[in-house]
Amino acid sequence: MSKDVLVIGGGPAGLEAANQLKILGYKAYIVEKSEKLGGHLAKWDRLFPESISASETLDKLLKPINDISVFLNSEIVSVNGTDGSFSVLLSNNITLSVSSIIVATGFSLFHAEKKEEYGYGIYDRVITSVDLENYFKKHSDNRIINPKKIGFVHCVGSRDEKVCNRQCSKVCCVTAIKQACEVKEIFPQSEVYCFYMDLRMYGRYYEDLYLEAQSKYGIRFIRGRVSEVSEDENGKLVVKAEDTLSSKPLKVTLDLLVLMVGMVKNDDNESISNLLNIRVGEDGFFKTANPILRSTEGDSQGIFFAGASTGPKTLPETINEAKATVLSMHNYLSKQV
Amino acid sequence: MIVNGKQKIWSEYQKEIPDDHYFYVRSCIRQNFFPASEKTFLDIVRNKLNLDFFETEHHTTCGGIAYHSDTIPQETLMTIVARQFALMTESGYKNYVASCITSFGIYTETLETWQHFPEFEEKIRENLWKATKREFNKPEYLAHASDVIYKLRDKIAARAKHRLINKFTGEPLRVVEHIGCHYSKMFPSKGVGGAEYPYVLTGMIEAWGGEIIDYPERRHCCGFGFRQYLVQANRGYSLSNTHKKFESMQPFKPDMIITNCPGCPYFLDRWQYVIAEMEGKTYGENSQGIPVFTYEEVAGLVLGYDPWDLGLQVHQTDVEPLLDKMGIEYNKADKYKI
Amino acid sequence: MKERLIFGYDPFVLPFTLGMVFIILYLLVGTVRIILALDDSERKLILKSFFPLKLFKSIKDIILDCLIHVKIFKKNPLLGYMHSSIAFGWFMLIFIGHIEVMIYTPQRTGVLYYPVFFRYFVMETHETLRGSFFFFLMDLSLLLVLTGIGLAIFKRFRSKALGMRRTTKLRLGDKIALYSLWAIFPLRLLAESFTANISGGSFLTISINHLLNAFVTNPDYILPVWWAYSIALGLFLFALPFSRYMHIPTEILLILLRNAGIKSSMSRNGYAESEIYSCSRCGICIDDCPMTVQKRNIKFSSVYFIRLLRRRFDESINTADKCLMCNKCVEVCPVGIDSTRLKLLKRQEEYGKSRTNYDYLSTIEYSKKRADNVLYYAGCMTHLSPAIYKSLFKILESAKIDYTFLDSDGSICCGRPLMLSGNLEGAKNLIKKNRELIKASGCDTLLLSCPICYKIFNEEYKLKGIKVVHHSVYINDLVKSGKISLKKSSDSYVFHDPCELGRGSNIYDEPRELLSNSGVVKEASKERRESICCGGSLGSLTLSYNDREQITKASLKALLENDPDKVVTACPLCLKSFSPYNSKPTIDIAQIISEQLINS
Amino acid sequence: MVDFGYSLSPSSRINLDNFDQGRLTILSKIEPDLIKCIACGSCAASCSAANFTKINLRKVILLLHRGLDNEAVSLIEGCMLCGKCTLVCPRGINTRNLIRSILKTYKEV
Repeated sequence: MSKDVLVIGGGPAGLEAANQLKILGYKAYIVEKSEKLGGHLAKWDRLFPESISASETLDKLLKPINDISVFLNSEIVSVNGTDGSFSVLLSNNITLSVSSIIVATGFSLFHAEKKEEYGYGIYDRVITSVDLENYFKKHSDNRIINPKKIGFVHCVGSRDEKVCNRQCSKVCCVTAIKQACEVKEIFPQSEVYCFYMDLRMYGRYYEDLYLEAQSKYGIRFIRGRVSEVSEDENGKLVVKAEDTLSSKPLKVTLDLLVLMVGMVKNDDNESISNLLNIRVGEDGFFKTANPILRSTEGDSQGIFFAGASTGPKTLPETINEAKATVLSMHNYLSKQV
Repeated sequence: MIVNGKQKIWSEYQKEIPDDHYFYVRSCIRQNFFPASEKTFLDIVRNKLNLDFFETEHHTTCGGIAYHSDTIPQETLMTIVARQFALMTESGYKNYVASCITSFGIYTETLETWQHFPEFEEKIRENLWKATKREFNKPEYLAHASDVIYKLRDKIAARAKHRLINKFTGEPLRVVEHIGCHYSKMFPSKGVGGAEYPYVLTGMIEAWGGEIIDYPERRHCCGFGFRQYLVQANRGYSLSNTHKKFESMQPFKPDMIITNCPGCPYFLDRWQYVIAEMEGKTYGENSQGIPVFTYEEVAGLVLGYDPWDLGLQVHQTDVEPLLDKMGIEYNKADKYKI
Repeated sequence: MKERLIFGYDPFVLPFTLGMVFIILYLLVGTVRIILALDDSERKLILKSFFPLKLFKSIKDIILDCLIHVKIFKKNPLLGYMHSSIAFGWFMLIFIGHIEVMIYTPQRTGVLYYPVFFRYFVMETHETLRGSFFFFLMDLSLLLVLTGIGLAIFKRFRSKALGMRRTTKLRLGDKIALYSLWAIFPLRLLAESFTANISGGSFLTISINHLLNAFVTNPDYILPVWWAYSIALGLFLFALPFSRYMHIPTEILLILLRNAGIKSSMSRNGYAESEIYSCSRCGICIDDCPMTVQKRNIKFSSVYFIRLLRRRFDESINTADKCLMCNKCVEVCPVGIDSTRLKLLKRQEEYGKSRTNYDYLSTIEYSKKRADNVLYYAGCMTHLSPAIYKSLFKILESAKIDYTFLDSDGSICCGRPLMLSGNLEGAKNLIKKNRELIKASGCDTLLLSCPICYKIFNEEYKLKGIKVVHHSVYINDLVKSGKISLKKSSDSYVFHDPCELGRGSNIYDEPRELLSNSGVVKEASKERRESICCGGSLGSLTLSYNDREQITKASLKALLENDPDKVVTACPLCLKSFSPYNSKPTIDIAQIISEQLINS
Repeated sequence: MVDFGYSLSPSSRINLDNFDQGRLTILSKIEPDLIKCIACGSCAASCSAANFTKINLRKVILLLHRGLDNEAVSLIEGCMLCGKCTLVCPRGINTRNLIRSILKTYKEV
């Protein structure tokens, strides 16, 4: 019974899973399709709710990886065998024979261009939450020049059947509020508006962050989805929404608009599910064996899930799930002889 | 404004428009509003570009106005549409082109409905047979007349006598494009350039030398809105819509407006007069209005037709300022010839 | 006996005399100003008050309050002794001084300075019995005062010993007056001792005189000491109006006016002025103000409010708005200043004009069936704690008493909160409408479970022929008249006196009597008239949520002193304030009783 | 000016661009907790006067932040200052004094 395990995806879930595998004495292989490890975490500056540094967090995840074999810029081409012995062919022509596979492929960020009415990539001062995080890291972005009025649009590409994503991405509300506060730190004179449909402050300290956003930073909250964005003669952004709490249409001219892009399924989920002979749900994320009791297991033997590959999750949830995944995989393999 | 961003979107919304052999149907209200536009269209495609556009005096209204004014049910509407298709089939055409945006919308809506509810189509075929003993094939290609001009824009540009250039400054004319709501708002994939940033008119303007300006209320309805205009009690809303658009476009100092819908040019033109009378406010240079045109009229001007043959004298907002900018010769007296 | 100086004058009397003249004029002008600010009806009251009976009461009060200071004795004996020894002793000195003048030098009667410096001008042998008697009395009084002064000086440094945690800060005027006051009597002792061998003296002065003669033989030293004594007096008198010690003369006027039945009608003028000047800034109210659990809120206690008023500073409105109106400071004030009323008046002057209108009230009509004898009005707050009226109804039903629930589907507020906010005009609208509805019901008893409502229904509504009663009293009567019977539980309770019920309406015993039928009633460390506000009071307009929280906790601490099983109150607002912070259950009295009912 | 028997209908749209925050700033100084409102509506739901009037404090706070001062003030007409809303406010806003301060700041007598 081989102790080799394949981890698909080098994001937080994959890294944590690999670490746990190592601790339990397994040999983990990480296959990462991009050119570096870290996934979306690498794009972030600080993490909600206690604004812990993303890079430090990533370093901690990467540290134990050094002696684990990682294949970058590579994907799986074919998988043969089932039940505790798979031979996997990678795009770099390496073949691995492993006893089980952990799918930690995560999620993709919604392409803001698809919400054409918001004009991302068309209006100069419309950016995404990712662009903003990048600005927080690099402190430079030619679209952000001392803005006086800033808007945040929640649920861009989430809870929106028109762009084929019905799910809530879970993290955007609190991220928006985190970023709103951070932006206010940098531009204390600015007026900041959040356009939300619901504020889903479900996690520990999230509500506190919300309260701080109100009372300390004076962020203005407008309940209503932005309907359309356009440029006025000075290149400022004219934003329209309904202020649903007063049931009146509302218009405001802004210098910067931040789109909170949601978590969507990866385009290659379909092909991976075919290779591994597992299923994807209606939302395009992978289907688990049992959503409550076996949420880390795939419905074909030896296949496991960790992280956002089975739907939007926060980082702590992802890390915890990676641990749980390895444990249930360990239990599974111990039964095989 | 990042132009290649728009181009990216345009590239995603390209619809197939046949080059030739169309069954052409006119619009009810354009006959009265801008009668010369359809005449010009046919003259351009038939005589200037030698293409095959067939039309028959037997076609009727598409029923759109009645439908959108809630006076006839969808089933009746579809039967009328089916009859038009029957006429096309009988005269051996496969490409259907409508002069009216509302009709275009109605036809698209009908075809889409039939696609999702085939049983509905069957019922309509039945109705039509009972009523007229006619049968029909669905058109292979459905186009709006502005799609055709868009397709031919470069051919027209090649034959241009005038370009959309301000001869006094040498600058491109600043053009506001207004798309009829029923062109692509309901079915974005059915319009050139989609719903948010339609390209059909922009393409013509670019080809003919003008410069398109985008303004906050660009997407806004012209104000016709059927019942909004037709019922006098609501007419204030119709007017307010148009007013909102003009307030929003004024800072961009447009030289002209180009439209692809029967109602829009009418209301953008007439309401400017009403606002001037009611509020004493005008939106063009030296307290004149902003001239409003149909795309056929603009094409006509570019190809060197006589303004008065294009029926520009029936516009309520004077077009002379634009003609002067384009350097078009015209005889003042002829404006009032019968 | 004979005068040492025939012309009975020496320049050293000037400082005192001028001071005396100044203060007399000042007081006259002040009194006239106050009288003028009163309206005719009030002036009539004053005239009436000069009839013997009332006058006698006033004199009694003056003696008890201004000389003996009984109230302060109650607060703390030592503190009381300090005040009365100084006040009474000094009074005796002046009083006997005048008698001496009248007896020995009648021709000098009415000369301002004569009684004060009598010993300097008059030589008298103390051999005669009469003489020695007076000498003795004078020395005795002087000794009395000196002990008081001694205590006063001691209090400056250790106020706790005299039962005061916090005292007020002194300003320049106070300091001059205070130190000169301290100086006066030792100097008098010194001066009189110097002259004791010439003018005679008694056990105190004579003995010191012998002591002095031992090393001071030169009589030239005498005069400067008399000068010093006179200057001390002069300084004190001049500083008086600009110091807290102005209360000494003003309080007399205050008592006269109060006994005449006059109340303040403006926050600064008329009667209010006499109250303001009667404030000795003793600071007793500081410790008792619930807000002062937080040091930073000391500035909002009544003593400082009155000081702001006295100096006509605008900030006074902020303090007025902050106040909980729990009335505790009024209860403990030794001078009996109704500062709560002053704050209310201040609010009225600021917001008196109603900025909102109540026309909609006119459309409301009495929709219930004609009421049975008992009409119950829950009021706004009780609607947030339905357990209260549910329990009350259970009790009424068990007592077979029919009742009608006036505001079962929402109330028009009783008007008390609006009144407390200073909007008297607005409150009148609500009172008018509620009165209509109650009259329309045809009830003979109006039953209330909210002390806030109770107070205003009781005091402002003037419901002739209708008995207004708070449920704690009403239920107690039911028990006493045997209409309901209760089984005793093993629980122990502490009863929180709601401000509006206790200090506000003087109901302390009935609730306790009632509770004792169902369990053991334990004492709180502060209760009855000293009970600490729950912090929720509608009296305060601007007190923040967090400040209130601190008060609630302090109040609870006092209640839980003797570790009761349950905290019982009789006010929906107190209930709401305590519940979140109370480690023990907080329960309305009606609920307690309803659980102990024996159903016959 | 000609009368055509119809006229421009006033827009109901909130335009945050021309919103003078002067008085709101004053108000926020008096009651800083104002901005802590989460629009839960407890105040409006518990209001005694709401049985008889259009009072809705939740909406008042909102409208003040949208610059619709008159409409806002009209929605506290007839408040009896009973203080129920203060008791139920989950964010601990001193609504009672807030109402008083709004009337004072926005309604001259």
